[in-house]
Amino acid sequence: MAGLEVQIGDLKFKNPVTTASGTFGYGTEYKDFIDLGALGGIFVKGTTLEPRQGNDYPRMAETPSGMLNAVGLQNKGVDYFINHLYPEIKDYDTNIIVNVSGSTIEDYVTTAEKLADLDKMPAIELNISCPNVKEGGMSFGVSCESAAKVTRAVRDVFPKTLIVKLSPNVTSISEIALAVEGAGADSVSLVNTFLGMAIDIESKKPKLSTITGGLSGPCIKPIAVRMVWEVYNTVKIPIIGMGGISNWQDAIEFILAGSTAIQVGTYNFIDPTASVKIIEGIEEYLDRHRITSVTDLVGQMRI
Amino acid sequence: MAGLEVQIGDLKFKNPVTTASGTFGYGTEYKDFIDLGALGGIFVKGTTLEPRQGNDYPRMAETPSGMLNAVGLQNKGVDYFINHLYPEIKDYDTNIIVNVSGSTIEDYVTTAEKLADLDKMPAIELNISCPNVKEGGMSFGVSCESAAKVTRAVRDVFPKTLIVKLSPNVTSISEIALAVEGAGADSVSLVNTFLGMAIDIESKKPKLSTITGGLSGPCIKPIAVRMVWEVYNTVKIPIIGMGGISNWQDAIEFILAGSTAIQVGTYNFIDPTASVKIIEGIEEYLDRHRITSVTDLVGQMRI
Amino acid sequence: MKVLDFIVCSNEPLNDQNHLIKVVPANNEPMPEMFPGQFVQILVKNSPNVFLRRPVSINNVDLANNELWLLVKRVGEGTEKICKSSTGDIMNLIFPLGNSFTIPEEKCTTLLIGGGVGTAPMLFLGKKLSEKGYNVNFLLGGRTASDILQITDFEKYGNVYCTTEDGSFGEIGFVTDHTILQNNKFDFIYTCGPKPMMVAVAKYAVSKGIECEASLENLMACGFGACLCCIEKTVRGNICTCTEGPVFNIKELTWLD
Amino acid sequence: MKVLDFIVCSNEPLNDQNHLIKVVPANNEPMPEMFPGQFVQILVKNSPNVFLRRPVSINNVDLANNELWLLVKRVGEGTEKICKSSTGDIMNLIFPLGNSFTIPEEKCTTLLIGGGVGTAPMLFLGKKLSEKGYNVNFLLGGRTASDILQITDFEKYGNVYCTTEDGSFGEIGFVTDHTILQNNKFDFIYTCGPKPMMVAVAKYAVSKGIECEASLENLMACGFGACLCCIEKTVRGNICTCTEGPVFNIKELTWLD
Ligand SMILES: Cc1cc2nc3c(=O)[nH]c(=O)nc-3n(C[C@H](O)[C@H](O)[C@H](O)COP(=O)(O)OP(=O)(O)OC[C@H]3O[C@@H](n4cnc5c(N)ncnc54)[C@H](O)[C@@H]3O)c2cc1C
Ligand SMILES: Cc1cc2nc3c(=O)[nH]c(=O)nc-3n(C[C@H](O)[C@H](O)[C@H](O)COP(=O)(O)OP(=O)(O)OC[C@H]3O[C@@H](n4cnc5c(N)ncnc54)[C@H](O)[C@@H]3O)c2cc1C
Ligand SMILES: Cc1cc2nc3c(=O)[nH]c(=O)nc-3n(C[C@H](O)[C@H](O)[C@H](O)COP(=O)(O)O)c2cc1C
Ligand SMILES: Cc1cc2nc3c(=O)[nH]c(=O)nc-3n(C[C@H](O)[C@H](O)[C@H](O)COP(=O)(O)O)c2cc1C
Ligand code: FES
Ligand code: FES
Repeated sequence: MAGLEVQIGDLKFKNPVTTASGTFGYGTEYKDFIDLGALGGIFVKGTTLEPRQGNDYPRMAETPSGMLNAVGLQNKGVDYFINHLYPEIKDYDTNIIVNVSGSTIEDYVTTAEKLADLDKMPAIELNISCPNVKEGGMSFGVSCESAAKVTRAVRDVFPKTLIVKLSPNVTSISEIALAVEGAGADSVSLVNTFLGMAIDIESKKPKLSTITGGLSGPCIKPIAVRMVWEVYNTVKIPIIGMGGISNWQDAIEFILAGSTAIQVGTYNFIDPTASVKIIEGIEEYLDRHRITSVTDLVGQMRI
Repeated sequence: MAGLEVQIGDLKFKNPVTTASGTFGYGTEYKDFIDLGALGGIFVKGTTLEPRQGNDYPRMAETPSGMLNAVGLQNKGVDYFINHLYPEIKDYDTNIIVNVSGSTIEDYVTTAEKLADLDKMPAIELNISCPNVKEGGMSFGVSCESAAKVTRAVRDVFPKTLIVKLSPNVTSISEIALAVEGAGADSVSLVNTFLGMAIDIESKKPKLSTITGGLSGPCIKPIAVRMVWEVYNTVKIPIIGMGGISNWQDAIEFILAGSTAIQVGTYNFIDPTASVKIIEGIEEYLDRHRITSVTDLVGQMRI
Repeated sequence: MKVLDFIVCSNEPLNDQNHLIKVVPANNEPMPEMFPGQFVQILVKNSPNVFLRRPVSINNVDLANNELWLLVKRVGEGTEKICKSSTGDIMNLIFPLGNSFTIPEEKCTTLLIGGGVGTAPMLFLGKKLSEKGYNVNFLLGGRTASDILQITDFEKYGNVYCTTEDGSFGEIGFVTDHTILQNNKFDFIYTCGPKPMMVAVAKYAVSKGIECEASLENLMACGFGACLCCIEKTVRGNICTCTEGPVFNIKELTWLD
Repeated sequence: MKVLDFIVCSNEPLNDQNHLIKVVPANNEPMPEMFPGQFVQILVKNSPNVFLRRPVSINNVDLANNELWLLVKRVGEGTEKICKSSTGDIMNLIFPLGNSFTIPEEKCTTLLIGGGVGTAPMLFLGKKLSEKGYNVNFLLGGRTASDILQITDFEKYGNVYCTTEDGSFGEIGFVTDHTILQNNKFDFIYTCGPKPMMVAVAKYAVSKGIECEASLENLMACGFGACLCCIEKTVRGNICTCTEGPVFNIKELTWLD
């Protein structure tokens, strides 16, 4: 049986399959469907310093092989998380990683500081790439300077594993990756959603209350795989790849392109058991190809 | 019956439906399927100064709701076009527009100069956004300076309608649009393909000989519509919108987002009659909504 | 909540748009307990354009036959495919989802108002209420006679009143025009249907001081609380329709503000 | 070239993977003339993962019944859906596409070598050659006996020789191992099948100085010359398989370089 363990920063994952922030709630939403302890990790919902009501309805539109969302980081704030959600989830037998968002660098820093104190919170994922909030969010992720600045600021206060989640809405994602690596990130995760929109042609109104929103799902997979490959050829820190993964074949594709671990996002909505099926599929593939450790597959596309 | 005429620069189109470069050959490939004279225009295959063999096989991979291509501008060069292809197609009862590519500014300029002399060639589309060639191509389209520079250089030698085709692989497509507007473009067309890739997990090899290629088809539509909307809110010149259009509903969506005309690309492969069906569908929609001219719909999304 | 394969055991067109589809668990295991107002998320296979599951109310649970009933109206490609399923087809469901209608503590007189395919959850609700000894009255609305569905099923569990916009069946007009609303007294109203109808019902209920619950059909991506796409703006802020709804007491809603 | 709806009039599984599907134009109009080696592009409906059409060779044209025959092997989702079509289903085709096999000027002895589903175009070719009075010999290869398809059809038009890798039918080995290649003399060889097989056949033909044409199955997006995705590197440069092929004289190809 092939070894599935991978390491990101100081953090060991029992396998490379984790679930993407904003698509897996706090894990509890899925406990009827799967054994959460089977997962490599869970990236919980984007968390901000202050509570956020998110955007108005409608927040969702279906698109060819994907969907647009405009949730806008609805969450009850980091203090509520620490006091009410963390106690419930901290003993899951998997890595729980909070996805941290903010409008200012101070937001990110304060939130990270608060989370750093939690025993069972070994890592955070810095979301500098959310397209669904007016201020901050994605704007940090689209320039090297601001991406590096917010990473450095959080790095200074957060001693555990720091993952920075990159926006795909840029000319060169590898430059941004290089900038956050230089600023001390232990890992980059990519991609967040693509900025998109859809119009209801009969009412002539945008399908999302915010006009534009984030595109996710299988439709974005070819672009996401390319970005992982570009970043893999640019930085040394491990990559957590995602974007449209819906089965083990997709997961292997992201690993071959250079992902040390992967996240399953939107597809959880269609098959809430997808993540555990992917773990099994990866294992069988490795055995069939006589690969003893999944780490031997990372970036091993043949060119 | 609603008016379908639109105008781009000095050029009148009998309707807003045209076909995208590289997906419609020189028109002749489709003459068994449709009356070419019914189209608003035909953007013929990307043409370069010198003949090009294009990239090696395989050049194509199917993806969720789309495809990747790595054709790499295979064409017999502008002189062959002028001497052998132009005479065959110049008398079609529609606008024939050549898509011009190059590796250097001189390439673009010389090619444009040669085409400027052709009587029945009222416009060119400058392709500064092809992801499938090693030099030039997309690199011109990803910075404002180089996009403006090549546009200006061609503008100086090409007195007819000049359309510049933008790359979506950028942080801000509206900045690029603004730059080429400033440099004298009469219109911008968008989007070209998104840089993507796919890996065959059994052979571990990339599915394209060039590793990365251009993603097109319905999968990209939400991003393309958003880009049209952004550019519409930035520039004054008319926009020719495209990206995943497969039916009249999609065409209306692009028009509402700000497209004066649209191009049908990849979907021609699936339904070679798609473009004429789209013309009919637009007409019925306009009549049903009592809109007297399609130009009254451009950018009229309700917000 | 479960993800489970069902087998379609019958698919009966009730009119040109609506189908009654009965399914049984593929493994034939007993179904978990379900409550009126809850819904399922149907996986739509074989469609190039449908990516997400489609939410559909539980129309009835037939424990004797271990059958789940779904009443589905064709409105787009997803429901089209669902309505095309044949006997023997596999249908994958996530279920049961959502909260459910409140059963009042005291036995009382209830009015269940459904418009169009919004009558779907009312059958299961009426059945439960009648089994528990409540006085059950159904008020079903449609544009024309053929829109009034499952009437013989409804008649098993209570009095049935109808309105059609063209007067071809029952009283003419909208449900809120029906004379029983003037003539009879109700303690609890439940409603499901097009939003304008539910708003009119809510106004009526408020004006009469009657408790009222409405079942919402917000757009959903997941259906089980993971995506936060289905929110309804309530007096308590943005709330998930799929977990804290689809049934809301109208006092919670901001419709009448 | 046309885009036309056909109706599936029969779909016969020939073994666990291959189906013989016969279709007639939905409007029943006479079909345009078609030549052996040409192919059709099938629109695959009802599939979330299949976006492009799928190219399939013309297996036979039955003018008497106005039927087109397609021999399809299930390899992925597209062919899976095609093989699942039922009698009465609509199948949209773009056809006829591509060039065709060369019919030699002089009546002569021909050998048609097909491997696996690559035998598909050989039936139509053999029929035409035999109708025109050529000496026709089929050499069909497969892994095992059940891979040898349509043998009674082939027997109508010529001598049939077979090889199977496990020796369960015909001679044991690959097609190029068959004794007729040593013992008989041929003037023209046609081949279609897996590339390694075609390369072996091409080598044989070159070594014996026999004219040889191979039918290629390059990946295609459009199938009619518009996308330039299907190119084959030839002595004349990159050439479209869908318009200037799928049939190439092996002298044109760079396989043996
Ligand atoms: C909790 C809940 C219970 C429901 N119960 C039933 C039921 O019992 N029977 C039934 O027939 N339908 C029910 N619906 C509505 C059903 O889910 C939609 O009609 C269906 O999702 C439309 O999918 P489609 O692919 O056919 O249409 P699409 O092509 O997706 O859309 C066609 C039209 O329907 C609208 N629409 C799409 N999804 C929804 C939605 N979720 N709610 C309302 N409008 C929508 C679209 O905006 C569009 O105008 C319920 C919805 C919810 C949220
Ligand atoms: C001119 C031509 C004639 C053909 N004639 C026939 C025929 O008569 N009968 C028949 O069964 N098949 C024929 N094929 C092959 C057939 O087109 C492919 O098997 C089919 O496209 C695969 O689609 P899929 O969705 O089932 O598989 P996919 O899921 O697309 O692919 C499954 C596997 O098949 C490979 N594949 C996909 N497309 C092709 C292709 N075009 N050629 C070769 N391999 C491919 C893929 O790389 C992959 O390994 C022909 C192909 C061409 C180009
Ligand atoms: C409904 C929804 C909500 C999301 N919320 C967040 C979030 O809070 N933080 C974040 O970093 N990414 C968020 N994402 C992005 C996903 O984590 C992921 O990056 C993206 O969806 C691409 O992966 P996928 O195609 O597998 O879904 C969200 C995505 C969706 C669909
Ligand atoms: C096979 C193929 C070849 C293409 N060649 C060109 C080209 O030569 N020049 C160009 O500007 N765009 C080219 N394109 C891009 C299309 O013109 C169009 O911008 C893109 O495909 C998006 O539209 P679509 O999704 O409708 O196809 C090509 C696209 C495809 C699929
Ligand atoms: S639909 Fe996903 S949270 Fe309600
Ligand atoms: S498949 Fe498009 S040119 Fe051959």
